Amino acid sequence: MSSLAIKVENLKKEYITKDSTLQVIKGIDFELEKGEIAMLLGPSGSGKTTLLLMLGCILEPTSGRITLDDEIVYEDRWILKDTRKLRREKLGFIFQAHNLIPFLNVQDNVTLLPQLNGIAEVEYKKKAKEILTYLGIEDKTNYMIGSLSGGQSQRVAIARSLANDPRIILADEPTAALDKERAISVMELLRKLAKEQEVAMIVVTHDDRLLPYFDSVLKIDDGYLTKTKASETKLH
Amino acid sequence: MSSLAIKVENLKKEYITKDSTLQVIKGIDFELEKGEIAMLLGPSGSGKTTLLLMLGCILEPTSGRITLDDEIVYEDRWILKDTRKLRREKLGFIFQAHNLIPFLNVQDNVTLLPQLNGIAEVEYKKKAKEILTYLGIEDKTNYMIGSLSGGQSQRVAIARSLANDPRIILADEPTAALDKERAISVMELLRKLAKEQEVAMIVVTHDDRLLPYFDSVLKIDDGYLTKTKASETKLH
Amino acid sequence: MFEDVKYQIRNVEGVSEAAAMTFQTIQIPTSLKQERVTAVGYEIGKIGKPQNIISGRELAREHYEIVVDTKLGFKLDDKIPLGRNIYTVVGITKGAVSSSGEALVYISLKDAQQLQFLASNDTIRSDRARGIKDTTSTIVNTIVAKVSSGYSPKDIAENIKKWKHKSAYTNEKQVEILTKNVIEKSSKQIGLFTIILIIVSSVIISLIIYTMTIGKIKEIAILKLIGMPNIEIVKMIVQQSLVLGFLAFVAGNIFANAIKSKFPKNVQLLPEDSVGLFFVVVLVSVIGSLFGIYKALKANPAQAIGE
Amino acid sequence: MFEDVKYQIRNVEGVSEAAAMTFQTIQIPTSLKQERVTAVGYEIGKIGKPQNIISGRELAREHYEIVVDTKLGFKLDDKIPLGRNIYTVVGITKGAVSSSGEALVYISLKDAQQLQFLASNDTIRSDRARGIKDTTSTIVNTIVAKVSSGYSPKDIAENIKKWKHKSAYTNEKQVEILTKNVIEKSSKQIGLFTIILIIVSSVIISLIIYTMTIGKIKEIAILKLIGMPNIEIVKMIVQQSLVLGFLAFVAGNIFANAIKSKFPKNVQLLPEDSVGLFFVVVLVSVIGSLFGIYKALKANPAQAIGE
Ligand SMILES: Nc1ncnc2c1ncn2[C@@H]1O[C@H](COP(=O)(O)OP(=O)(O)OP(=O)(O)O)[C@@H](O)[C@H]1O
Ligand SMILES: Nc1ncnc2c1ncn2[C@@H]1O[C@H](COP(=O)(O)OP(=O)(O)OP(=O)(O)O)[C@@H](O)[C@H]1O
Ligand SMILES: [Mg+2]
Ligand SMILES: [Mg+2]
Repeated sequence: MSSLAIKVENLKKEYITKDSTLQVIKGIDFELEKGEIAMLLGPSGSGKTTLLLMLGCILEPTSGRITLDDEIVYEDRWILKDTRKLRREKLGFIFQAHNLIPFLNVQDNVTLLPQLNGIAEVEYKKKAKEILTYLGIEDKTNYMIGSLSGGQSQRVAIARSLANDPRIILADEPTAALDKERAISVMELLRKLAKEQEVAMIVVTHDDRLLPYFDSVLKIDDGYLTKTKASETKLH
Repeated sequence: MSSLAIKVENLKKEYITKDSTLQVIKGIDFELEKGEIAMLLGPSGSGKTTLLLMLGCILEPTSGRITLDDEIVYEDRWILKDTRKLRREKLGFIFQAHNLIPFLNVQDNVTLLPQLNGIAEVEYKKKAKEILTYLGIEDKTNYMIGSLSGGQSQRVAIARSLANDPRIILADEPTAALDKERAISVMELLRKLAKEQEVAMIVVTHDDRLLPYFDSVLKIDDGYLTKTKASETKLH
Repeated sequence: MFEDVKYQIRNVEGVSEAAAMTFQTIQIPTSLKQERVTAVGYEIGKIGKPQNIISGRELAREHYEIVVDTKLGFKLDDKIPLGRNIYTVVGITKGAVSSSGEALVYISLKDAQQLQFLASNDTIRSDRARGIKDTTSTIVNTIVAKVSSGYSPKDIAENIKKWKHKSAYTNEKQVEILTKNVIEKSSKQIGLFTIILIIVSSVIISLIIYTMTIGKIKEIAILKLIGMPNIEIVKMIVQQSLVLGFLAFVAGNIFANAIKSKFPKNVQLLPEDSVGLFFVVVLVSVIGSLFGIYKALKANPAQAIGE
Repeated sequence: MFEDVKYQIRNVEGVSEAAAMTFQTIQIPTSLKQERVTAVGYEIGKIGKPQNIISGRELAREHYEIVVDTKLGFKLDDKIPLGRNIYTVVGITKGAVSSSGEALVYISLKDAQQLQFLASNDTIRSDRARGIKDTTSTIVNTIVAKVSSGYSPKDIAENIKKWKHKSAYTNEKQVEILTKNVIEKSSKQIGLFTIILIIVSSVIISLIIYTMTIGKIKEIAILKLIGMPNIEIVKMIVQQSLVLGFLAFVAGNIFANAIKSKFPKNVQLLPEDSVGLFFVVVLVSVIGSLFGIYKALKANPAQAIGE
């Protein structure tokens, strides 16, 4: 077993619409170690969300190879048959639109996956409480999603993505709706998790004040990606 | 006709849920001049969105008075009967969730309101093109909403809110999904509009780098609001 | 004997002519199978002769001549065995069907009475012995009367009614009644059916429109949020419903016309039915959209904001 | 005369007893209105006497005695005018209804034949003269036979059939046939109705489930996104459908029992019907959820991301 969590080779993606073909990802290669936490940067429309969707096995690439946790999941076609099992057991998602289930309360949203993965009830409840407390929304545990503020539901989404002990976390602007202090505390939590439990993370963010919390920077522009060490990166 | 665009007096709002009553806004007063552009700050869950919803006549306050454009719209109950007409003709909204109509393309989303308001087609099409060009998404004019990136659809939402020449713009983190350069150019556009066409604006944002583009700062905390001049405000 | 009544009515003042007629359902052997038809027995030369003869002639002789409808597929001079005799086709009508959709055949009153008699003595008897209900012969006998000019048919009808304790129908009502009675029962069923089907289609259209509205509830909330007036939203929904109803109407008509020849009975699809159906469809569509409209009007613009 | 057949059948080897019975639909004046009932005429002391007598006795005299069902509301010794005579209630049965739901009354075969005769001579005649179809009297006559022990009813039936050109039914089939024939036609209609209503309710349940699924399509996309397996999603939908179907089933049963007394005809709701309905409901619910399931399985997890 290697120490690599994500390996991407010559990955390409084009969107074909009725009157044009849009080459969003033109061929990118990079690797991410276990426990490495990377910032994904790039102008609006450069393909950041597209890349995360492909890594999450939600969107099919045009060609290339994706290896997750030493398993080839895509090589010019899906190699892995049950991508949903992979997502359920190994991946955590935090997306721009937080995608919570509105007819479940906060707690049930967070514990849905551990429940499905057969974790014992005491255990996942305890864990959910811990995470919600850390994120400062333990008082909303029994609230319905509809009565949360923007920042609160973003934090619930973060809690959910952590609840199933994922090996890889893919986050699309997880702190966009949060004020600076909250954003920083979320990043501290994510970094702690990455280091303690060897979770690999790719986090899209436009907030360069968060740079210190990352190990590396993935910069995507015009379809190509460059990886640099965070400590050596100057933004702007 | 006074120079005031928004006047709020002793406004209160409580959310009543089955087991508790949450006093979110405990009594706030402030005024906003025509052409004034204010930053609305406050921790997550402090009631920023709640305030904007009340000003937009979407959410009913518990008590107090709201005057928009010299017209009392709320005084312990709705005074104005047709709040929807007000919204259609005078207000522009940009919300965290961008609320575009997915089965219309970009152009139709932007021109929906001017069309409804009986503006001539050439006129509103020209205007839509201008705004979309300024925001850098003129090449997506005929795209469906589903095929836009997060930042692109946020910009479409901005374009829509400007298309009906509103007197007041209420914006909830309009730049959250945008990178710094885009965020600044959006703020420049908003500021220009505010000054040239005397549009009053309240913009919720967590990004203190945008402070220079505002006239004033509305800070909401623990249910109360304080207003300061932007030039005299030190954040953190 | 009931035919007496005819003579009694003939004596009513103002009645210039009275004739007996019979209607019975019989089976007639066509080239393919036994076809159920309504046999009309009339007094030759009196009221009640076949209309719309497209070839041949009406009955001339008291016995064993028959006028059939073109639908049955007979040609002139074809021989048809009915009861114990062979009838010769002497005339062919077009469009002669009872309201219940059975083709009409015309025979003389005498033949008709004989058939009736045979049925009740022969066919029915052995049917009954087998414990089977006699369903092949339903008989309607009636007296039709012509009114002399100068007399009001209504008055005479009143007169006959009082005097004879019989119901009398005026000339205009007559044909209607005759056919209506034959199908009274089945038309009640058809009516019930129609009502149930209309209710059911209303429910289905309602559900579809409701589905569509629910599916677009977020968008409706957005439209309300940015200030679209209710009337525009209602218009959209009703339009959608009408388009749906109209498509269903067209599809239904095409379908009905396509399968009508495959039906066990001849079904008459009159243009009026289509027109009526059209209005029903419009009504049902509008009613069907009410639920959706209700949901749409209740949608909260704040919904557009939340997750 | 058709009763001869009875004697002929009695002579068939193995037949120990043969009796004639009649079934006719008549109107009987209850305290409220004219009630349609099926009058059973049987030979006193022979096969065919009333079952389930709860008070009084079966017929003893050849004339003017009647056994009625308790549903009709008569008491013992009540007088009922039928035809030209007054009948005395001597017995009351419970649950004696024909399959078409009409209460049964029992009179002697002789009385029954007289009633039949009166109907065809009196009532019908004046009805016919009015151009009104005779709907009050439908007559079914039959011969019932008892088979001596040691003989196979089936063989004898075959025998009678060949020999007399009559259909014969074995003992078990007999009752079934007798009632079935009475309602043959109406049961065909009921069958058609049932089929249409089942189809329609399937469509409605499908639409409802489809609506519900469509309304939750975003959430289903989210569930797929975070990795919920299809089987769990399908389970959810089928469960929902079954719950819905079950509620409808309960509601339908309560409703049916509530209104059944208000029905023009006595409707028998047998427990078996409920059980059958239950399985139909389960089936329909499952089928109804197929559309929704199809939609759910097609939902794209990427949908959960977009606007
Ligand atoms: N419908 C509701 N029912 C009950 N409580 C609600 C409802 N909507 C909002 N709240 C509560 O009111 C408080 C203020 O919410 P609001 O959305 O105004 O916060 P906000 O300042 O916009 O926060 P954020 O920056 O996170 O968007 C929150 O604690 C929220 O949980
Ligand atoms: N389904 C689609 N069909 C066609 N084009 C698409 C589709 N989805 C995305 N695109 C296009 O692909 C490009 C990249 O989109 P993507 O969402 O990956 O950008 P992004 O880097 O996440 O941007 P942002 O920072 O604004 O969220 C955009 O130009 C977008 O318009
Ligand atoms: Mg994106
Ligand atoms: Mg908010």
